[in-house]
Amino acid sequence: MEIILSILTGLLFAAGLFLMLHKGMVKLILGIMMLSYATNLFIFIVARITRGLPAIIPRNQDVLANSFADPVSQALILTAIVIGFGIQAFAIVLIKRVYAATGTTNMDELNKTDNLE
Amino acid sequence: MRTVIFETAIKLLLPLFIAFSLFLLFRGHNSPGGGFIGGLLAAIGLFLRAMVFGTKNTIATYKIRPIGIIAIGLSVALVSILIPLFSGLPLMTGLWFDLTLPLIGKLGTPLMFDIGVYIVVIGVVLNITFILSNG
Amino acid sequence: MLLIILIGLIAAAVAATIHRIDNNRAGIWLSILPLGIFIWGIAHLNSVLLNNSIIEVYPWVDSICLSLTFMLDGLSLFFVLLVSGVGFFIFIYANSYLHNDPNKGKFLTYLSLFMTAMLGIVMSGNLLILFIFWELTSLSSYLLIGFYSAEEESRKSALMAMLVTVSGGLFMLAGIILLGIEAGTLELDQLLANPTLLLNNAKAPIIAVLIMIGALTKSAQFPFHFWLPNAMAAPAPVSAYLHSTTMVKAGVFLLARLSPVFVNVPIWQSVLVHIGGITMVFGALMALMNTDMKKVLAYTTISALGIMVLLLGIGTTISVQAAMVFLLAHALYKGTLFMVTGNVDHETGMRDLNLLSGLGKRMPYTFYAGALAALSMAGVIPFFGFVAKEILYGAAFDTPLVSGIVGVATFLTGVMFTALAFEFGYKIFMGMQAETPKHPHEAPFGMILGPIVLATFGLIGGIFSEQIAQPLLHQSSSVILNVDKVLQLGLWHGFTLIFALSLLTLLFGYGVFKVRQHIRAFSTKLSLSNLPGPEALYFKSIPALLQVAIKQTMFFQSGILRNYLTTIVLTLVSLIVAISIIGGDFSVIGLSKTIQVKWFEVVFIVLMIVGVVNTLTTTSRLTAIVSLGVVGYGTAAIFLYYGGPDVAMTQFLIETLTIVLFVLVLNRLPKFVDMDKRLSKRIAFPSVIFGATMSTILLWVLSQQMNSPLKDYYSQSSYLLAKGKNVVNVILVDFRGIDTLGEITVLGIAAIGIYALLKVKFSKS
Amino acid sequence: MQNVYLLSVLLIPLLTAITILFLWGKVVAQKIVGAISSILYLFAAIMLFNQALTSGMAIENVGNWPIGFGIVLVVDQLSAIFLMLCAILSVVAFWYGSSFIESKASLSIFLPVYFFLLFGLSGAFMAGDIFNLYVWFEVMLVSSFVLFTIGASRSQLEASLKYVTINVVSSALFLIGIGILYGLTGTLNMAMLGKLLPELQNQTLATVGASFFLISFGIKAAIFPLFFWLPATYHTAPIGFTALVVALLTKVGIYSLIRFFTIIYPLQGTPIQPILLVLAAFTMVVGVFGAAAQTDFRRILSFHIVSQIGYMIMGIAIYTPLAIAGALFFVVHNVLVKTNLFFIAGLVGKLFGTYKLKELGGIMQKLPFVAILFAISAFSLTGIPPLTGFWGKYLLAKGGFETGNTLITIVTAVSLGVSLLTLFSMTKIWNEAFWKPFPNICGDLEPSTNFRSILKAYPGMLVSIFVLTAIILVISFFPNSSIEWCMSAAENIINRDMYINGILQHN
Repeated sequence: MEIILSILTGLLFAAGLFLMLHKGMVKLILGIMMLSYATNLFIFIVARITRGLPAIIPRNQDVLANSFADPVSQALILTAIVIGFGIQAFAIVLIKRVYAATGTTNMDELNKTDNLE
Repeated sequence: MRTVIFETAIKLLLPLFIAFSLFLLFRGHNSPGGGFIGGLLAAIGLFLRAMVFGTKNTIATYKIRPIGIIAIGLSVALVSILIPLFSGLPLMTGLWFDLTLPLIGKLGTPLMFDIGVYIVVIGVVLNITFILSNG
Repeated sequence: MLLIILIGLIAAAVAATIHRIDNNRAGIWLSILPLGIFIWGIAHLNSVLLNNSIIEVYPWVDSICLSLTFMLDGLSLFFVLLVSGVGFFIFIYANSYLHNDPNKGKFLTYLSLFMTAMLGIVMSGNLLILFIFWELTSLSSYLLIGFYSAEEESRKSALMAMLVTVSGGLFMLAGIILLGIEAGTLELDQLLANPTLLLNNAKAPIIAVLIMIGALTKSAQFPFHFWLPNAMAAPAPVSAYLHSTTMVKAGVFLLARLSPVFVNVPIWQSVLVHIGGITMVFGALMALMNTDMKKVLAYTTISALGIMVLLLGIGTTISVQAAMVFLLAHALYKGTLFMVTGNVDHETGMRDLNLLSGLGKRMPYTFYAGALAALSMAGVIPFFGFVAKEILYGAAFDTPLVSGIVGVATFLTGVMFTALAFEFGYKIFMGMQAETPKHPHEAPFGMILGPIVLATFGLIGGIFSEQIAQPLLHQSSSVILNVDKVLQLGLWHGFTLIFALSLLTLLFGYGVFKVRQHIRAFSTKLSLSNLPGPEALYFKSIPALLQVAIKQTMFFQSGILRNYLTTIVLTLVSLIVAISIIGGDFSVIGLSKTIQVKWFEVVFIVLMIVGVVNTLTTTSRLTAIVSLGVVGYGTAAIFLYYGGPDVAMTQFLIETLTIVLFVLVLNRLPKFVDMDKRLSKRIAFPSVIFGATMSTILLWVLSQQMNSPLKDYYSQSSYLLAKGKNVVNVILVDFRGIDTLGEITVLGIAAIGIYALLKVKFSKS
Repeated sequence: MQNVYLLSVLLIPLLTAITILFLWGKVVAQKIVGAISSILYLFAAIMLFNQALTSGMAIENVGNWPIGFGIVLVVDQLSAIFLMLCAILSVVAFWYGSSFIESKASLSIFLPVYFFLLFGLSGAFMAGDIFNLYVWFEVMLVSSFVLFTIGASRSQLEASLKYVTINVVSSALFLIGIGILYGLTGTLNMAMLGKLLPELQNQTLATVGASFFLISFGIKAAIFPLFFWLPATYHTAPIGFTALVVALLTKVGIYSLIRFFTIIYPLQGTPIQPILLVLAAFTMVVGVFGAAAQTDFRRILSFHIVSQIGYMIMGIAIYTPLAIAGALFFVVHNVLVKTNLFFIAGLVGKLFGTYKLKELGGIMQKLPFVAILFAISAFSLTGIPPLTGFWGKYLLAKGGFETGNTLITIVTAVSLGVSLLTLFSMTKIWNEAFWKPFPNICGDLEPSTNFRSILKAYPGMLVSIFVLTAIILVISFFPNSSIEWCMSAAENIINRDMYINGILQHN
């Protein structure tokens, strides 16, 4: 299963980058989102997955004994998801403003600030 | 969108949303849930109300100013992590009262911190959605 | 000596203020400074002549073992007197020269700064300190050459001088640093006391060459000479001071200063002799070809500097002594001639040797000074120039090196100098008075004082050379040679071969003066001056450099986000590949406890893949978003399935919210930018490589052993110590709560940012 | 009792930001709060600096969990230097910004976000945990996104979109790197990682993990070939908003590189070391060529940042105490000087309404004091002795030549050569904007301003430029203590055991 999931993660990375390399701004955002799925999955899997219980201590016990999922990676992913959301929301609004200001959604046309005069 | 059915439904649903979000917040320490998830749910509830009644109305009714909510949430979280300093303990050391309330569970600074998270999330989501849906 | 430097800096700082208070006499007030320093120098003469060098040490940057060391020995004192003595007259001269210039204050600031820096160079007791002042002279020279900054010519010349000298300085810095590493010290007294420090050191030749490049650029030696004629864009006092008598001699000073250290390095001598010799002849020839008085003087200066470098390179007792004597003689007559040229330019508005004549009547004092200086330059008895020429010829014909050639070359140079001396001392002042843009008058007192005194000194110094010049020059050459050999100056050494040569020089010189127009015409015919040289190289290389810069910038800074992202990804991938190959350890421990695949998992993952593919290929925006949602929810499901309910819930809610946001924004955007088949093919490559790399790394890491102490600790203490059973939540609000604080801050800032983007109406500023 | 100064440095910015949010709309009150707390912040940072210097590392074990299981905040000498720099900058940038920005709407966004940014910076410089560092990075980045877009002009928006995207990618790579390290060692604490990572069986894999950090931090620090976001972005937003970002963002990247490649993954002898050296050389050269090609005041300065980053990277890659000290000194020098140059550019832009060299001129005649201020910083940047740049250059060159290693010697020689080109492009600004007469292109009249009217209109801008210049001059002429601090910090960081044991044996 790890192999399949690893390949899936790689696929998500590839797809994310593919979308970001496109011309369209919307695709860019979609790519950013895809990239964040891929990253989260990567961290989730790299911390070793178990087909086991969540890291929640059962009602009548004080410690976790059996095999359980790694809570650390989950906490990291949670933080990363939320931060990612903040940035994605900002980016989504930003493309709205960029479109309003430039009249285009084609990333290739946004090269004014880099060009030599 | 603004029909009587929706309005009534929302009026009934909103308290439920809030109650459930609070439930998720408080149980978060022991079961899936927590401030973030709770906050999101509450915000979605308020957002639905705003979709039906309009954002201006909602802001007026509940005296909501999203940026203010964010500030409140952040200060709650900040205060919760500062409290242990007064006992000479490091920043953010968890301090607990020795009593357990029904539904809410144990009271302590980590819970207060989670409440701060809850409030910030509400503020943030409302801020974004209100602005966007307002155009 | 630190005090002198500090006073100098203060003088520079207040020069503008003095000018504001008393704009007529600011230069005269400031001339007190060099005068004081000159007197200070004379006061120390006796003790220095007794071979006592004075050393002052002030702690400065202890952490790198650098102290502010000053040293006053024969060589330093010689230069101190030269710099301050000439400086005194220059300040007075400049005061009149820039009489009504509103920027005189600025000029005097730069000039004081320069003088201080120059004194710093000659008094430094540590090579790094010397380097600091060295660069300051380049800087002040830049400001002074560009003084008429409204003119493009000035700005260009200033830049050229700065670039050439500073690049030389960089080589020198490298040399100094290496010297410090190899010799273990940069203190001059230690370096000079142990001439064997660099003996047999493999790096010694490199160090020697590096330091020489610094000195040779400063002293305008071939092929770095071209900045000096261009530097003539500066006002006349600058040319007289920096570009003939002092700053350009800093290189000569440095070579002299370090001679004892490098005397055992073979490359030192041969480089100096060759470069000096070439420069000497070349400079004199170029001088003969030009007619702009300042240019001519600049080239003769180059030639004279070449002579000094050559003499130092020869390195025999007499040649080093000759270098010092010639240096003094040159400073006296060349400073005068530059000021004379300044007067002529100032009063007539032109300075073409071909056109000027007959100014003697109108400008008698200037004529007097010019004639005296020219006589010294030609080496006529009993001027100091004659004394210098005698010893110069003596040294040149006495050298075992490349015997003959050096002597002949020196003789030829002497002949050309004499010819030019006729131009300056005779041609422009005698005969018919020429038409000039301005009606010539005698220059004001301030502008004739300096030339007259210096020129007269050239005469007195010649007659009484034994009494006046000999002791100090003897002492300074002894410092360079590290031995105490008697220097004997005098006018009369009997009818020797050298004396005959001196007379021949005058004769031939007059001959060349007579036929100079033919020589110039001949050179024009050959278009000698248009030959490709280092100057042309400089002028070609700057636009070429800019071209490269522009091409490179356009290449890297394309403005296309795609290129940027591709660069990042490909850099990452190639780095990883390179590292893996270099590291070469592909060991795999094996996936422990691999999870068996179940059929519904496969179905599920296939569903996600369909979602991915659909997102990539669809032309409808909504479909793309929904497909992406499928992938997102799929990810949430994976989290849930493998024991992460909190992550799953969060992912689920966030996914929903993002889609809502998207929809709110999207209806205001135009349609998708059309899919471009060729583009898709092009971007597929980096994408696939990236994905493959990530999969491989993930599997590679998974194949290793892992034991997480964190996981164990949290499972034990989450409830008992942190009172929570949901370990993930406990981590978020307690164990790693600071992360969460940062996380909600990010959310808050993003919210403010969105508010700012959409709600705030900014006034156009 | 906990470490008051450490906590103050961390929390004052957050507290201020929240207070300013509560005062939403009351700009004057917000400004006063900001001014007071930036001074307090500076004071706390000075005390903390002093503490780190005299009594060793300051450690705050957040949450009071055993080391490695919670998050520690650590201020060692390296952090202290950066925090101190950050504090000095935060004060002047605050004065500058609040005097520069005249629109009330802009100010009400600028003020809170400015302190959030400061919060992120403080946290980043004291994080003792690799994931925590990521979080602070994000706080900082989101703040910078907002600051870059205030005003929402076309070029700002255009540049920001790319800037955001590239940073998202960089953050993703950072996260992946964290994932790999966690997957290999099971810990996130820097000291523990530093202990476990070199003991790992498969060093190649550890290096692969490190390369993610190299790229991610490299993007932040703008090293070759990952620098392009910087020259595309820095010149778009008004300098008043972004001064602090411009000054410190790349330096956080440098800080992280130093921290990572000494404590966590010691660079010495690894395959990354020569790679980094070569990248450093390219960064210097490409950056300075970029600057030579530009004709806009701020763009030249932006490209210079890239070039100067190369020097710092070179210092890290040489990996001797002297070279790292040189890199640190270079950071100090560069932050002060570059910020001052940007400040001056901002002032010139404000007065003349343009940054294009073609349209500028005559400042030397008109405003000689601006010319002097510019000259001091510009010549310092080019390394004219004895200004700060010279000391940095000297330390680096000496550190490089001392090793005797061929590659290092070549790169060091390149670094000296680059300073000539730096000089070339600074004199370009000097020639065009200061020496050249005012061009009168569009019939614009030369703005008639003098010292007094500027002081009246923009006191904060002028004062901050003067203060920075004064600091630069003090460090130039009395470099001893600064160099000493940098050397001591470099020694400490290279002797990684001190850091690692200091933390692992805390309490």
